[in-house]
Amino acid sequence: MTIDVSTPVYEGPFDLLLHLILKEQVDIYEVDLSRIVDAYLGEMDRIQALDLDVATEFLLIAATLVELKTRRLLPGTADDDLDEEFAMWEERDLLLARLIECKTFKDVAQVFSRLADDADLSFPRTVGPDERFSSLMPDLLEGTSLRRFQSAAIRALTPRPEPTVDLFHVNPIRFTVAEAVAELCDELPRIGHISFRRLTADLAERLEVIVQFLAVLELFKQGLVEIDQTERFGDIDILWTGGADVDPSSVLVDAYEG
Amino acid sequence: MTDEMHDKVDDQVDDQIAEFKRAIEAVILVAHDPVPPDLLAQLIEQPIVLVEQWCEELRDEYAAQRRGFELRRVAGGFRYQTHHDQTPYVERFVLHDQKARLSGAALETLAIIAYKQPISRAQVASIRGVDPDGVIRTLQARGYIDEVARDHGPGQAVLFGTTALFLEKLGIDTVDDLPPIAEFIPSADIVEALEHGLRVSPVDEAPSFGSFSPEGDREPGH
Amino acid sequence: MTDEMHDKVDDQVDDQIAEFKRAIEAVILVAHDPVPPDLLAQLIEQPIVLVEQWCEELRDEYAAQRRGFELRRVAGGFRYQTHHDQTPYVERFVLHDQKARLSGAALETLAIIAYKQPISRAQVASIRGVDPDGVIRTLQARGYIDEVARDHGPGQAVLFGTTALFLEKLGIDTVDDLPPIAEFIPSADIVEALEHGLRVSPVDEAPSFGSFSPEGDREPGH
Repeated sequence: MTIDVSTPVYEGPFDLLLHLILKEQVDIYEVDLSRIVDAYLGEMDRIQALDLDVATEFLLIAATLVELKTRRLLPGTADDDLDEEFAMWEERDLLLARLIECKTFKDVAQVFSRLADDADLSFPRTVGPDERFSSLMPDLLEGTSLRRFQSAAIRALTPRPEPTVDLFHVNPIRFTVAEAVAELCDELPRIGHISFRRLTADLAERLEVIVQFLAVLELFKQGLVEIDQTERFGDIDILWTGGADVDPSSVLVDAYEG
Repeated sequence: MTDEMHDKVDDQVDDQIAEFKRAIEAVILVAHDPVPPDLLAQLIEQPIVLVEQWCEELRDEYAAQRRGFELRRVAGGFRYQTHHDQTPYVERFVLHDQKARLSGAALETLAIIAYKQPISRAQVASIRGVDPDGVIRTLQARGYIDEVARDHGPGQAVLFGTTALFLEKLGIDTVDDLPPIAEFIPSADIVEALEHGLRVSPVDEAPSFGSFSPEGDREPGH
Repeated sequence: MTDEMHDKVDDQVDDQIAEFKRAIEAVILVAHDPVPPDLLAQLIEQPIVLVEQWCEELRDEYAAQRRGFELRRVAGGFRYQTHHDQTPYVERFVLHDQKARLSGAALETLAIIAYKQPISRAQVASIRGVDPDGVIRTLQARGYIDEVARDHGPGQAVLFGTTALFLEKLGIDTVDDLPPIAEFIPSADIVEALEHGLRVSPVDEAPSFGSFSPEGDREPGH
């Protein structure tokens, strides 16, 4: 299996569609279905070799979108066939409902991420009774089913992915230093302290990592973070020192873009 | 009864309470998992309400004394854990035990399962628009979700729910502590933007009917 | 320097010492084995003599506050343990604890040893990502594993394997009777891909893992 890192991350067709529509949210009366449909089809083109299940979902939604677009371009047909018109609306409503549901859980996921981050800051004590009590402990394997043992083995022997800081809730396409700075101003006060490797472990593209690095340097220049590298070529520790509320727009960013 | 006798009785009661609190401290210290208040109550033979109150008093004492650890109620029980501002030291100590962070896909799937449990794989798929099999397996392997029941319908689909480990991962006591799903339903302007994006009618025509109302019966979650 | 300045400096020093003591508390709380003072000294970057003094101060604080636990120096290090006069409650808890089975970590370590035996401590560590010393000692003390051989390589590392008692407890005759696991373990790149969502483009190979197949022989509910 090869991983095509040039493809941006979309968790599915709803995700893509949500992104495309909300990207245009600046002025909702400017929202242009044609452009959304084109962009959607364009993205589908880029995500070429998807597995069949996923591709089908993408296609189904593309079909609905194209149909919506046709409707809009041909206003006269509305009177011709009311049944068809209603069916269209129904389909549209269904898609809309699914989009809203998808958006709802995306927002919940952000809260989960925050809760988990906070919880990760504390380590529970799981030491158990000391040796003075070992004679009292029942046989610890008693009642352990083969199935429990099997799933422990699967759990233990499944390779672990590198720990990452997940910036999933940020737009999948994110290339400017200013955007990265804004993001870090939001994330770092909460996390407090993180290594650069962890910070960028989830980034697929080298360019994104470079942008992130420039953003960290920018924050360092502004005195908002401290940077520490204990050994040459070692990991870089980033410590937020900017306090709780930093307005990212106040952080001036030189134009690196281009 | 004289005042002095009163005081004496009070002192004895205080001493006894102090002893119960010491027992609670000892038991929670040796436990592998959060200790439910009812188990503590059973062990020291005192009412649960009192046990819960004493646990809270202990928690407050450690906080007031600025201990490096805290007593927290997590996943239905009390446990000792390190204070969050000691993370850098503890992380350095348990260097290899880096906590795995969850990916966006995993978190979204967890969110759906947490609010809609018990829920089948197919239901998750229909909400996410993608096959969740891989993510579900990962979540199950990590112990955050588990098969909790079987659907009564034909096919008897496996139904998933969240586990105690999930509660621990999020640092909450029960799923009831999660914010109500209604808080997350997209705001009117986002719904409007989506609606506009998917407008059926031609541009010059107002989308008068057939519009979707977010407050309607289609609300996601409960 | 005025007295007032003196006081201010003193306060700052006191605050710093309090912070170091909090760090010591946090680290010892999560440690499975007694923590040697030199390790603590290294972690908080302070002289050993001071660290030892602070540990003793903590010990005295807990004693003065009549906590149910104490900080004890055992086997060259510091650890928390229950106060001896709380032993009856702890014993009751240990006997009572219906969840007294191998902890998740211990069970996983045992599983690694069972499926990969003979295996060295270092190999277990590299799979688990954590130092398995304490757990291995527990498993060995329980008689589930034992030293079965020595590595031929340099250093002649001890190799561990499971015992007859282990087989007996699991109700199987030989380790060959252990349920198969290989088919359930995805490869590293697939795990990575699943964790990170759909940035995967399976070019020519259909992903067998993650396909939406009906339940089949997959694990039924627990």
